[in-house]
Amino acid sequence: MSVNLQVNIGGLVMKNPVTVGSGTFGYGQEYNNYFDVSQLGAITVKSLSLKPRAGNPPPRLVETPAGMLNAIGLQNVGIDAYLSEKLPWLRKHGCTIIANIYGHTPDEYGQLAERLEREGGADAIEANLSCPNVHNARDAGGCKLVAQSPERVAEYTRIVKSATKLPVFVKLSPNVMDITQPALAAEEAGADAISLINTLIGMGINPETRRSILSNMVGGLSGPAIRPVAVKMVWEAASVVKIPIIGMGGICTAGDAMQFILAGARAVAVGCASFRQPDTALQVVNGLEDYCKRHGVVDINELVGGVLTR
Amino acid sequence: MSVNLQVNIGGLVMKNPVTVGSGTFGYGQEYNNYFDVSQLGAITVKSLSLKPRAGNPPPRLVETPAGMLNAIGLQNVGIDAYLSEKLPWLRKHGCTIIANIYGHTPDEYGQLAERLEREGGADAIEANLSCPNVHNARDAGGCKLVAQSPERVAEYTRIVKSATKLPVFVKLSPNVMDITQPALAAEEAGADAISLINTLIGMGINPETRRSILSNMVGGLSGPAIRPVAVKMVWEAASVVKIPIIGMGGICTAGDAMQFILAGARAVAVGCASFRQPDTALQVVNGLEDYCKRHGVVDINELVGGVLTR
Amino acid sequence: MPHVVDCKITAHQEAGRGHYRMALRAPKIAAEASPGQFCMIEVRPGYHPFLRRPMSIERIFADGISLLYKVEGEGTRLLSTVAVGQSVSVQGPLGKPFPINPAWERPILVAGGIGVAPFPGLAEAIISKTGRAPEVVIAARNDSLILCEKDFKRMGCRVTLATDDGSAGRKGFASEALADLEPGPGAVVYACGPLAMMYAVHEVCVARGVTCYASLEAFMACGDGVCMGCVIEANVEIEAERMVRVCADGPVFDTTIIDWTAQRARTGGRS
Amino acid sequence: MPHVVDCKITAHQEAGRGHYRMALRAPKIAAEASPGQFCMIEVRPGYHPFLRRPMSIERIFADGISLLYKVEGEGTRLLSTVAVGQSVSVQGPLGKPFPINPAWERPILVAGGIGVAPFPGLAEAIISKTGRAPEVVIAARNDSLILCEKDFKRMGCRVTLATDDGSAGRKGFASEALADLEPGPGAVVYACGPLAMMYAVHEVCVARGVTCYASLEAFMACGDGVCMGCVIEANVEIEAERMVRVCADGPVFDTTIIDWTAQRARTGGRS
Ligand SMILES: Cc1cc2nc3c(=O)[nH]c(=O)nc-3n(C[C@H](O)[C@H](O)[C@H](O)COP(=O)(O)OP(=O)(O)OC[C@H]3O[C@@H](n4cnc5c(N)ncnc54)[C@H](O)[C@@H]3O)c2cc1C
Ligand SMILES: Cc1cc2nc3c(=O)[nH]c(=O)nc-3n(C[C@H](O)[C@H](O)[C@H](O)COP(=O)(O)OP(=O)(O)OC[C@H]3O[C@@H](n4cnc5c(N)ncnc54)[C@H](O)[C@@H]3O)c2cc1C
Ligand SMILES: Cc1cc2nc3c(=O)[nH]c(=O)nc-3n(C[C@H](O)[C@H](O)[C@H](O)COP(=O)(O)O)c2cc1C
Ligand SMILES: Cc1cc2nc3c(=O)[nH]c(=O)nc-3n(C[C@H](O)[C@H](O)[C@H](O)COP(=O)(O)O)c2cc1C
Ligand code: FES
Ligand code: FES
Repeated sequence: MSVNLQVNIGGLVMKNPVTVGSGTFGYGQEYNNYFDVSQLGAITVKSLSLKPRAGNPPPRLVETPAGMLNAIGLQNVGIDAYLSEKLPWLRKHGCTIIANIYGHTPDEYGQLAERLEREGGADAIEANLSCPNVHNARDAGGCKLVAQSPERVAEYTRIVKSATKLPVFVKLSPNVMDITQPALAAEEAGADAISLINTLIGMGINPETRRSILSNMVGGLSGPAIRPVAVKMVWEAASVVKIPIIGMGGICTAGDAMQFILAGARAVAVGCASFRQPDTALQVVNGLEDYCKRHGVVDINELVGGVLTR
Repeated sequence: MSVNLQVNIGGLVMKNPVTVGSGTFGYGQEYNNYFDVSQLGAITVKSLSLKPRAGNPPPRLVETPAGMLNAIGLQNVGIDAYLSEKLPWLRKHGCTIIANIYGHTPDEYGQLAERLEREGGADAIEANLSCPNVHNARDAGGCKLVAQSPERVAEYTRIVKSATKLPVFVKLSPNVMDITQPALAAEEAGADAISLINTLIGMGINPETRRSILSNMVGGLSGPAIRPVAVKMVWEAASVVKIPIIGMGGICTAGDAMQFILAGARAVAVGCASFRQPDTALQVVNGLEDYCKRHGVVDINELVGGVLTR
Repeated sequence: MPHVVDCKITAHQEAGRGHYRMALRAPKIAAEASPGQFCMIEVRPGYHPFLRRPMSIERIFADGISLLYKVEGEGTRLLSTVAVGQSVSVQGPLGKPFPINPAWERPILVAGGIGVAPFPGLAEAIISKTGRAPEVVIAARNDSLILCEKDFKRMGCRVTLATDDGSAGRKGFASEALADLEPGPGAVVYACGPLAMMYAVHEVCVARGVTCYASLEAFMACGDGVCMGCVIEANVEIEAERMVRVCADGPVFDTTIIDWTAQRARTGGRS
Repeated sequence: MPHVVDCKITAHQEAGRGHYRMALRAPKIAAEASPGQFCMIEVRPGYHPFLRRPMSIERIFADGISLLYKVEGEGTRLLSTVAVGQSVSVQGPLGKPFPINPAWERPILVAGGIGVAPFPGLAEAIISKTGRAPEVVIAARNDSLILCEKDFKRMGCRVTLATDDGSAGRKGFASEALADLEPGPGAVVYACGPLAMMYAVHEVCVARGVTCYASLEAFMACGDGVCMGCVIEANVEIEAERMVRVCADGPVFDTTIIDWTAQRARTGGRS
């Protein structure tokens, strides 16, 4: 039995529904030591900004039960170095590229998208409106994150959309009361897909030193710990939007990925699980194929949103 | 060296800062088989409603990485049976009682509080405005939970306050964008303390059956998985309110409890950790005393909110 | 009264493909346990898995208990890797035991698959309290999954086997094998196994006016009546009292109290 | 090129109070490893602990590697319970090795506490590549925490000891013992240990115009240059390039590139 794993995410054709979480896979090269990363549906690169960024001071990481907190602060090489140093490798290896972008202003997002399209730097754009580790987004509409304000989500989405013809994905935050509002705002403003979820905001204190473990005080919680929250947000968002959803949050196995797909995600991203096991995303691809075979499903698209109500 | 562990939570004197999460300790009796539960600072009983409640249909539980989802739906014996069957045991054993209450309307909260005071059923009232597993709270101010609307939080708090002279604690939900808003609303409406956090809303799907594992589709996520989120919410709330905070969410050890205390909680509650190890709360009491001795702290109140900024 | 005790594993062997028997040194628990009760086992220290796993007590000895379990998922798989000499944390005994009454003349135990787990101890207790060896029906998918047959025979029980494929005993269901035994007045049936099997056994018993006690399963968090997570629907008039806790009100129930329609709707008739 | 391999444990012993040496069958990793590189070890399968733990490669053999580690917290405690014959998942070799250059006439290794871990392999490599046995300074809190002394002596290294309490060798710090050796032109110092020690060693080297390589530590998630989690501040003009990754740009750094002021501010001068 042959299974179709190909999905179309708002115009981006992926040969299978598995990509990686921005910031958890670098620019693909390191993990190519462990497996051929071009086998993934797409590679989502670390958030790119106009200028290189140093990020937050250390410590930036702490392990938590079934997860981790990070406060990287979007350290990245910047768009120039990406285009000159990272992109050629990705292209040479035949990777489908989702370029995740981060700007200080809507205009910066527009510039990044425009430049990426012009220089062939991406097959789709993912606008990160939801990083909890950067201060300069704080004054966005009274909210700390752009993704916490549906109006701002719409504004940023429109600007990115008007800057590029590439498919535009909008990455939202779980740190909201009602995920359907920013999801609908993104859809109405023309987003081709939404990515769910970025990290939950959390904090860890070392009782012995009485200090917050992260220099930035708070950080983003990721990993299996947050998976139930992520599945629920995908399910809720899928009930209101028609555009595809890329689901993520704690995916470690194909079974985890299936939870997201059944909840309504058309693609999934493996995030920090790659840190523990670099080829997790490939294992998920293979596991999804097995799942379809075992269940007699010829096209994975049939399973999207297929959760049965009790 | 003798250490003072006594704390005053908005008028409720607790001999140590450790209570239990409502719904995770029954009415105290079962766990008295394992240790003398009157050693705890207080026992917070399962949410009480005016009438007994059957709760949601099964399945109601599922294990998740470092945590669990529940959709009990507040099954409880009701106030009458509590007063006649549960209270005498608690009183006989000298327990300090925080009675957690749940009503369909503000008026029901008021009735419950008034009745509990009149019949000596509690030493303090905790108003559960944040249970994610009951549908009838759905239409509360456009929000699904009362605790998601600062206005409703204020309204409910005022009614409970006017119904009783007992200390009134308001239990809030983490399923909000900004915890400082409901926290401030509760404080301004006269709450004597706030309890943070109730469960995060989550979902689990069984990929083999394609069904949501919980009959109620969604449930509340608890356990160590959510601890970083809980610590961060306590820290944020503590930065704006002056009333004491009872911190909870995944506490399993005294070290975990210290994270909450340093973040700003004056008392802590052990929740579903008791399911794994019934005497966890007592171990936390002992561990806090050890911690104070080890650090030369004579009064645990000195540590409240003592996290150092980097 | 239940205890939480670190118990040394004194024996641990495969007892059929994917099934294990574990003997534990647990004098305090043994002293208070009765057949039909269960324990909550910490399969591995730490937060993963997060919860204990419920396991029936198979047999009760002077200084300990034994468990008989099937590797079902990750928790039981991890449990199966713990070596003799190591310890596991055990909470128990919990729940209500099987009622035993010398006046019940013809006790019959009906087991499906791993549902046989609580019956060796039950048979021993019936023999010692009533002087009568119960009859035993053991049903399984095939002969390699028939457990404890020799144990029951050694106790003097008449054993009837049934398998789905006829590879041992009667081809067919436990309930059919039970019906063949023609239980009637004076008989009492104890059932444990998949839900569909217990329902079929219950129906046979109802038709023949025989009392039936079944040991039910549910996913459990506390195992101790506290969390309200393990409930099933019972035939209770008062709506608010319909949900009974498998851990504290059971796991053994008179089958007439169970709302079988609700159970079967939930599993779609599957076990 | 790093690999992820399930490696059988071929030896596992206590090597001093709370310290263990573990030998692993890992031909693929051994074939590519150089002293100063490290591995990421899965201390226990499952989600708790969630991340691998970085461990220096102590020695490199034809068919495997050894690790030398201290029980620091839960992860290393769990690792210490894994028995010979069982497997652990190992990712490596990772990071940049210690540079070795036959032109450097007087190599001196300075270890503090468990910081000695990468040095037995480094000493072996220096001997085989340069024909010269390095001098070694081993510092620890007290004599019972001095590790590997015999190993170095067996290789022909001159070993100097220093302890906080004088219970072995010189009473005092590693940096003082190093200064006593009067390193000068032609010397190269390799340092590994607590931050405060490495800083003091660095200062001795700067004062004497000696090149110093130190192996630094940071909490790591990926160990592979991907997550940007393990950075420290370097002396780099361009602000955006100040943060260097301990895992991929290190763990071995020329100490003059490290922004010691930032490191020391963070630890409050503590190690
Ligand atoms: C009172 C009681 C007594 C039991 N006695 C025994 C016994 O003596 N021997 C034995 O082998 N098993 C017994 N069980 C079932 C046993 O508890 C489950 O098989 C075990 O918890 C599965 O854990 P796991 O981690 O291996 O599987 P998981 O990975 O947790 O789950 C695997 C599958 O088993 C199901 N499952 C998980 N937990 C339970 C549960 N508590 N009840 C029913 N199904 C579950 C899951 O839904 C899933 O389909 C008993 C259950 C109860 C409630
Ligand atoms: C490149 C590198 C090589 C290392 N080589 C060795 C070695 O050969 N032998 C050895 O014993 N140790 C080595 N370490 C340190 C070792 O990784 C930590 O001791 C270990 O991760 C602690 O894990 P744990 O679960 O026991 O402690 P945890 O419970 O995680 O933490 C206990 C304490 O150790 C600190 N800690 C945790 N992880 C690290 C870390 N990655 N770096 C520094 N401190 C940490 C924590 O902040 C905490 O104070 C190395 C670290 C690095 C970065
Ligand atoms: C170390 C780390 C760095 C991350 N950096 C980014 C980033 O640069 N841009 C972004 O959109 N998301 C970033 N994320 C979020 C992930 O892409 C993902 O949304 C989140 O971690 C949830 O998935 P997971 O639980 O599977 O890791 C980062 C996550 C981690 C753990
Ligand atoms: C099974 C279960 C039942 C609960 N029932 C209630 C309840 O009736 N009322 C309430 O206010 N909170 C209830 N909670 C929430 C807990 O009191 C607590 O706020 C939450 O679980 C977080 O703490 P934890 O992670 O330590 O369990 C319940 C939690 C669980 C796990
Ligand atoms: S498992 Fe908690 S009440 Fe039964
Ligand atoms: S640990 Fe991930 S970049 Fe170093």
